[in-house]
Amino acid sequence: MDKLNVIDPSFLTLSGDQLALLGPYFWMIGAALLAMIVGVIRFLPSKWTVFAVAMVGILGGLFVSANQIGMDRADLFGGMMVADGFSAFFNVLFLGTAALSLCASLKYLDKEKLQYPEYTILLLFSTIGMMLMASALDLITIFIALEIMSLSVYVLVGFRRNDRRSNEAAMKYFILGAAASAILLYGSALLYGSTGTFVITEILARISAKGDLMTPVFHLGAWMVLAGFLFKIASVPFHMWLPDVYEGAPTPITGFMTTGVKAAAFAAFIRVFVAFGYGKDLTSAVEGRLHDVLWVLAVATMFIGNVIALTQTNLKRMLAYSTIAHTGYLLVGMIAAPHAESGFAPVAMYLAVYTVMNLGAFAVLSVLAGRGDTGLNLHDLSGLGKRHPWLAFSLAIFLFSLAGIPPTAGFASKYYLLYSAIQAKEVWLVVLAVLCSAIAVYYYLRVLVYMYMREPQADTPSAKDFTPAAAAFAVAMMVAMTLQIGILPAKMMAITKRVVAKL
Amino acid sequence: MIDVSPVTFTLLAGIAIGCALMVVFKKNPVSSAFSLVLLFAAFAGIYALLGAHLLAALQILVYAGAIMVLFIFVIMLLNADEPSFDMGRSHPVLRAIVGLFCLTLLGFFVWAFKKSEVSLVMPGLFSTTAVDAAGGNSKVISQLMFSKYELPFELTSILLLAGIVGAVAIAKRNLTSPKEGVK
Amino acid sequence: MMLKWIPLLPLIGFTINGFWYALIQCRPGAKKAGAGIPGLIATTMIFLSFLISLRVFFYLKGQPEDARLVEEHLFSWMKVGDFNLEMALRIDSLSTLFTLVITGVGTLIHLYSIGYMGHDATPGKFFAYLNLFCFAMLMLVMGSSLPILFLGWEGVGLCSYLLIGYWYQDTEKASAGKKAFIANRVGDFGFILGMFLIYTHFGTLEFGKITELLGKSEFTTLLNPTAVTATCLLLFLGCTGKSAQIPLYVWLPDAMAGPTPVSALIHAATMVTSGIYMLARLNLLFSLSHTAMTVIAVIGALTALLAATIAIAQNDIKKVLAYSTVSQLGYMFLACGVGAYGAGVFHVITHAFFKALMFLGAGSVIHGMHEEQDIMKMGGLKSKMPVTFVTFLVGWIAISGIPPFAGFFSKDEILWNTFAGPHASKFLWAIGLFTAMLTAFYMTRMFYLTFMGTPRFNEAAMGANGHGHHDDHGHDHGHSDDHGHGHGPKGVHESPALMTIPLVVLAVLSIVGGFIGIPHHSWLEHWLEPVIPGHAEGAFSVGETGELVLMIVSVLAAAGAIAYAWKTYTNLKSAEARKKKHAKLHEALENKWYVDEAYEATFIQPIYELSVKLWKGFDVGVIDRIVLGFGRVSQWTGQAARTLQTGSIQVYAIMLLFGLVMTLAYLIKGFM
Amino acid sequence: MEWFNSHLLTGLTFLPLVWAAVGTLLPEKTVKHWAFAGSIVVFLLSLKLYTGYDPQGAEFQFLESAEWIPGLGVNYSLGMDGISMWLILLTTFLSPLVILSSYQGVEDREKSYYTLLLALQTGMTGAFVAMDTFLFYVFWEAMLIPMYFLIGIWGGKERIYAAMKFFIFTMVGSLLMLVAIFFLAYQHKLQFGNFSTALLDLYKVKLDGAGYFSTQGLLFLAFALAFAIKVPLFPLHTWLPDAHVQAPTAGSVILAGVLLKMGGYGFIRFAFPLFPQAVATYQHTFLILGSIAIVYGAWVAMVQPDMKKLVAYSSVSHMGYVVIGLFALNSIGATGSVYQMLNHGISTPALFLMVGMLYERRHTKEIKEYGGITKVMPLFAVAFMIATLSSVALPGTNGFVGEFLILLGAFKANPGLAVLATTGVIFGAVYMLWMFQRVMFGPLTNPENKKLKDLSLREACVLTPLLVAMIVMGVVPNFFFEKMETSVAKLLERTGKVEMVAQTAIRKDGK
Amino acid sequence: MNEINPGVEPWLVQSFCAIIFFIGLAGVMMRRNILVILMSVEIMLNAVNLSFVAFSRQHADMGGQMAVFFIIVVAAAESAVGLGLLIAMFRTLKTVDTDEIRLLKE
Repeated sequence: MDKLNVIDPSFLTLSGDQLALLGPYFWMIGAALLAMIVGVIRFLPSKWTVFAVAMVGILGGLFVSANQIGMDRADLFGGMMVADGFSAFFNVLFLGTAALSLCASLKYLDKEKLQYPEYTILLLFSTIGMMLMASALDLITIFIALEIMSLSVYVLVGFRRNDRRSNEAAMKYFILGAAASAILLYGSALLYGSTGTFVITEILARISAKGDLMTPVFHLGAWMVLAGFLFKIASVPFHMWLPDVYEGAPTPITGFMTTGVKAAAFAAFIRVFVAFGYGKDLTSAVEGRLHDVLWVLAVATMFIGNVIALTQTNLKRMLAYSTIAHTGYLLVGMIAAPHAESGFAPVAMYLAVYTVMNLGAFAVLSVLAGRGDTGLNLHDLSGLGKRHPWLAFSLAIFLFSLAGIPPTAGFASKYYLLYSAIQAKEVWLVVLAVLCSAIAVYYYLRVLVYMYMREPQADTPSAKDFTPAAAAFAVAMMVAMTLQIGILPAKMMAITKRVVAKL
Repeated sequence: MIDVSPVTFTLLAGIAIGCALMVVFKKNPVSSAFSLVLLFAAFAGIYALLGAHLLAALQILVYAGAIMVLFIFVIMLLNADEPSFDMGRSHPVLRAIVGLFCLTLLGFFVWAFKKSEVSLVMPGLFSTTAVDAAGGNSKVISQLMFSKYELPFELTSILLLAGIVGAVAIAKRNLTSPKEGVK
Repeated sequence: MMLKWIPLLPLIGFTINGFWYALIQCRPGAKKAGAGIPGLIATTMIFLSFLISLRVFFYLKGQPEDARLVEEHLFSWMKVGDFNLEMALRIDSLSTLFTLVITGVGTLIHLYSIGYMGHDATPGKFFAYLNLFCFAMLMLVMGSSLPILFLGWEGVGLCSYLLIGYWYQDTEKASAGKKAFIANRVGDFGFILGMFLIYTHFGTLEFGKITELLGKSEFTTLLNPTAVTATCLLLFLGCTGKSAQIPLYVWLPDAMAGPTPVSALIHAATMVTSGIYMLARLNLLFSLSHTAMTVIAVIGALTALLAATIAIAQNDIKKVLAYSTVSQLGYMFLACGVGAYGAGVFHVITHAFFKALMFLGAGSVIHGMHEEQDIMKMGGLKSKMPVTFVTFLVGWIAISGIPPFAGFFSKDEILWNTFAGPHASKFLWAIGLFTAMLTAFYMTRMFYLTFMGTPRFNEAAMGANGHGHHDDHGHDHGHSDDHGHGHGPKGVHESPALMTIPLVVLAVLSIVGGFIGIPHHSWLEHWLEPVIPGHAEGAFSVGETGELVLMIVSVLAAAGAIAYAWKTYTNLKSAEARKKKHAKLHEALENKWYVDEAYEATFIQPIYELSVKLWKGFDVGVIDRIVLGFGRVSQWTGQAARTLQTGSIQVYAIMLLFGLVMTLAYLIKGFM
Repeated sequence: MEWFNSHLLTGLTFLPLVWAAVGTLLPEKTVKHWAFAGSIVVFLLSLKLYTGYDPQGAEFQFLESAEWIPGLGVNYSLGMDGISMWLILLTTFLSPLVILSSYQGVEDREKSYYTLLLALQTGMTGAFVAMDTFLFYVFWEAMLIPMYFLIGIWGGKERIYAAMKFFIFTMVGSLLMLVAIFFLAYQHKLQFGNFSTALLDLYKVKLDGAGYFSTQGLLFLAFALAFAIKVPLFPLHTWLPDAHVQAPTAGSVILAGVLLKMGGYGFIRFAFPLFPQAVATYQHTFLILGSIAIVYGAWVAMVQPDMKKLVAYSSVSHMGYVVIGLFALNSIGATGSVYQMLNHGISTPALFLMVGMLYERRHTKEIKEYGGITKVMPLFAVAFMIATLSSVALPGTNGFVGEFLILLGAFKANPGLAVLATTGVIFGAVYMLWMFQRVMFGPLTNPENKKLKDLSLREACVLTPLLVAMIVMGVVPNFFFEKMETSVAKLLERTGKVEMVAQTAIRKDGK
Repeated sequence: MNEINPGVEPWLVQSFCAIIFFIGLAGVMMRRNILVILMSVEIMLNAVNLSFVAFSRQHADMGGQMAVFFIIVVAAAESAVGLGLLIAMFRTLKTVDTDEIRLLKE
């Protein structure tokens, strides 16, 4: 037998163009490394230097990514990674999330006495992981990216190290996350076993070419991978960890998780979903069943998330359950996507919008939270409209958006999503979705009731607290975007449509 | 049909299963840890049997060497002698449910493996003989690592960095904030 | 023509007085004004209106018979698709009589009111209402279509409501107004449905076109008889409301709570006769339904009888007159029911004269007696109030049916038609005759108790008494202020000239009014022929001799009743004894046969209670509970689902495993 | 001028919002004057709609259109016909009065209050001019937010419950409508090749309409649920009494004056032409519900101890007329309904304003607290009387014209139910007059009432336009019909029902 | 593949992996001691690794072995972080029993 030519030169050389495509990653990795260095230099005020370095990296990456949104697809590293509009879009999303979370964190960390460079560095690392998740096309790379993100986030969740709740949350997240990773990984192994490759485009190509590759093992593998993602996006019944973790995590990190982590998981989910040929009529018998399963999960997720959120009195926990409900809506979009003209665009748009509004809401909560993440119960918000008119106004906008009431972004995106489901002939799914969102209205509005329609109570902080500039900036940005996308959603729809066109 | 010795395989597999069960069912975490070491070793043997020599070595080095040491270290750090440390297993009902579910799932898997057997065979370039001819398992892996698998390889470095920073940030007794000095 | 000015002038009067009241008089601290100026404005307006009406009447008279019709189109009211409703006025030989009565009697009553309301606090309001009433009433009779008639119909109802409750601070009076309005509304319910039926079958609501269609036998034969009967009965339901017939008459006696001129104008002379006007107006339609005619006649007769019986036992002078009005209205409907529309209209006119006269006379008595209305506390007023006495005497004779006073002719016409007309019924005639006797009886009773015999009041206490009564209304709104402070003698006295002149005029009319309808030479019947076709010769089953006999019978009956009553009440003690002897009957009569109570128990109370049940039981108890139930179920589900969230990692992991098992099991089935 | 006309509707819709935005920069105490000035400006601008609208011209006028969300086939297209014109005028007419009426009653957070009022006006106007179903839905929902806050912040004791109930009732109803809109847009794509939510496009979509639960039937129900809740139609009316009672005066006025009209407007503009067969199928269902609403509303109103609640239930009754008029499916009934919407938008606000004025003086709405008020507030009594008469539909006032036409129309469609509905005429008088009597008549016994002041000049200015409108609308309804009649006819034509107007005429011809 | 060495059926190898994997999974779910849970996670990862290697051998493809290489790295980092978290938690909660860390619930 001939000597194996294992070294393909094309893998080793990256052209200048290809390097340029990796720009955002370089910015971020550079920033993370630099932050690690400046963070330990004793005579520098690490709070500001690390923040500055991180922001430079993020904004640099953001700028580069934003310019890449319109570009064509380019395969890198032999198809293990791709640089296309989709990844650029999500990169913008993640980098924006990171930037705004950092802004919201600045004061929060002072308040919690957690002002350590590690926080920022881990945030950067997890952002890198997210970015890679959105651009990886290979099951192993996706797994590694997922782990980069997860490991950093595990630590961030437990970052209030002296707080029992934070520790508990981190531990729970870690154990269940590790188990889910293992499940996902086993799924990858089975897929590899049945198709002989990790590269998801290649998997699609092979099963398209040779239908009998879709053995039971393949489907088991596919489902295990999907289940791994369903865990990450917290679909019922894989959602149990989420409320505890979100409640225990530092508030800015909760915001970061509800948006960034979730969007990253969805980005990878979409990539993988496409790769399994779902909706392409390759395996009608199983596909029908897969559809049924997702259908039931979507409905259960929307319903459970909303009804439990109804009973919550802690704002963070309530928003955690609402996150689950929103996952349900996104699943509706996933089910519909292959059959709708707009494809995954509504899902991408919903994720972007959800990121904006939820991040905004958590930014407000970060400002409001007392030491030790206290003061986030509903009655603590009594009379907020008088104490903090602008914060209350912003929170109101975000909540309206979350509830899907015009003219906010949440409305436009939710109905873009449901519209695609109608096209996929999922009328009853849509009906159930809107009924669930009617339930949701109640608990979102209840927050407004406390903010505007009740007088401050004796034990609520009465003084007009100072709102830190960075957080104020973050909130203002989010409000502006929520309204802008809500009133003129066409541009966002066009962008998302373009970025999902060549998945 | 994988042309390895069924006797050896069965032996090693038996040891592995036994150890795995020991890990899960032994009350004392120290016993679990030692069973785990044995399990790793058995796995290393199976890797070698399957021709993955480099992995067999790594298995011993990383798992049995590094990870297990870490575990033992932590056990000692946490004062494993305390009686509270043997907290045992969860509620019997939960256990029964878990057992049932796991057996069901196992049934699905075995059934699927059996059913999918035929189409699993798919010839690749890297047969054992070809790999040996190309300079052995380790060399081929090294070459692949820096060519085709360069991206994940680089990513693992980021992962390790993140892991280091994370582990330090979370486990270190006192974090240092340069400006505020040692806490 | 200047038809539009007939209703418009009172409307202008209303506007002037209304704004004067609203903008000046009711401002706090405004100077108390007398009734002179507003009264003068209002009277002038209605008088001018009367003059125009006269002019129109003579114009019509000058025209050939079949051209006695003036129409004036004002503007288009509602135009929707093919449904076009013109705001147009129309005067023909029927309505011209009504306009004359309304404006004529109206003028007199306006004049009278200046005196009667002389010391009222808000005369502007009073005269505004009065003018508004005249406007509405004129619209009613001049409207060229049913909706315009209805506009007036409801308009007079409104004014009646406002004027009955004029002294609103007395809850009972305010309630009486409301009762009137609502009873009328029940009637209007029928009226509206009747209109709809007419529209669906005739395609128009205009009198001209309806009459034209009804004149064509090829059209009338096609009409569904049931529908015609339904239409007629529904419209008649409207009449029973407005004209106080069974079952809706109950409001009229209560309506006496209003100022007496109002009772005279609205509740005797004009408004309550609008039902007759409508029947006469649509006589061609009603004549198509024998059933409806029978119902109308029977109801009319029964109402006449019932009201007359109640009137016997009433002690309030105005109540007696009110029941008498109801009774006389019953007569009119009886007339219409037997097809004698002309006789009905004739009685409307004569009744307007003598009943207005009697009401005004009663008003004068009340005025003179310082708000005393109980006839048992009067007596012997003959000498104290000579003018009132004489004029009242005329009214009494007229209503009792003694020739040659007006009431005799019209009443006799009705009885004759009932006995011998084309729809004759001997039974109804008997009722009518009996009612005539009762009428003569209770009128004599009232007359005697009021004017004859010896005074049963303490004249010295009168001023104080009046004053005390007056307090009930509050100082500002006392309608006939204490004369002690103002003018005239303390105690019982004759009313001022402003009040007596109308009495005299009406008395004269009550004497001569009957001559427009002398049997066989009836100018009225002839005049009305374009609207109400006369009976063909030989329609009557009894000849002229019979007619004369009947006439004598009824005169004798009336005279007998008068004599009996006179004799009874000359000796008050024996009357009392007689009353005791029939205590139960008397009690029932005094309580108006308990009709109000029966209505209360059968309609008002059940509906009220049902409504409370609907509100508390259905709205809050069922609908809201269902709605909130959805919320509650969601909450419960949430609470239930929450309990799974135990905080234990194991449970979370098991849920994960559970999800895997279930989904995989389902997926695996796809291969089997 | 051309440019002006083609942007007038946008201007009318968004000017209040922009005006309010500028107003937030002003000092707290001057905002009310600013808001009042703004509403007057908008009203004057809206008069141009009246002069510019030609009933003989195109069905929809003042059209403007721009691409908005091409992904959903949604355009920003506005337009107006005779029906919407009057409803817009009603909105712009009520707005200054509402603002003026709040001058004294609102002292807490004035700036937010007037901002929300103006924002609400934008939502309402937008809903009336939207020519795109999706755009309509956006305005429809956006309207809820200001109203929610108005009730929830400035409302009475149970304001939070009422605000929540209002919001969720309306929201739940409308969500299914949105699904139906999307479904229609998708059907348009299947039939014509492109997504479109434009109303005129959707009119063309053909759907299976046989039976109660056909495609049309279900879609119609989805729309009808939204509109029936808004109207509100029995038995979906229970949010209304709560919302009305708890809302501040201005909220009640707007709610009764304009928001309820959205339901009727939605029926005639959307549900009818889109689902003609389903409408015919469900005609009698809705006639029955409407008739029940009339009687039920009147009965329940009768026994209310609270003035506002009484007026609220009277709204249920009055809006029941609107429903039966619409579902009579003939031009008399439909025109009457549209007219009744305007009437109700004049007379009920007047009643609410007056209850509000009493409330400002006495801080109670309990009927039993009052009595004999006429003595101290004669002018007020006059105004109250006129509004009451309008409410009981006395001929000569606006109420009569509407009710007469509606009942006539309904009588042609279903005489039996029309009889039931006509009993509302009786009960309407009962509850209104009874309340009037208990509040205005009788002896002035309550000492607290003895010092009440009569209408101030400001209050008189608020009420006078409404009272004048009641009379004018009762006497010269043709002034209004002229501009709306053709529009109603055209919409009915789309429902495919050619009505038989003059049966006798036909019969005569046949003869 | 010859007479003396009949070889092993691939599905048997895979079933063996599955057995180990589910034992690990059961360990995660049954044990209350977090340390043992972490060990069970390692067992699961090892099972996956073996599966990869077996598939790699079967397909004559090096991809599986490469994956194992990376997974080992991930496992190492993961256990480092996991143990770090465990220590931090033990510092505040003074326990490693899952039944006792239930502050966050419902």
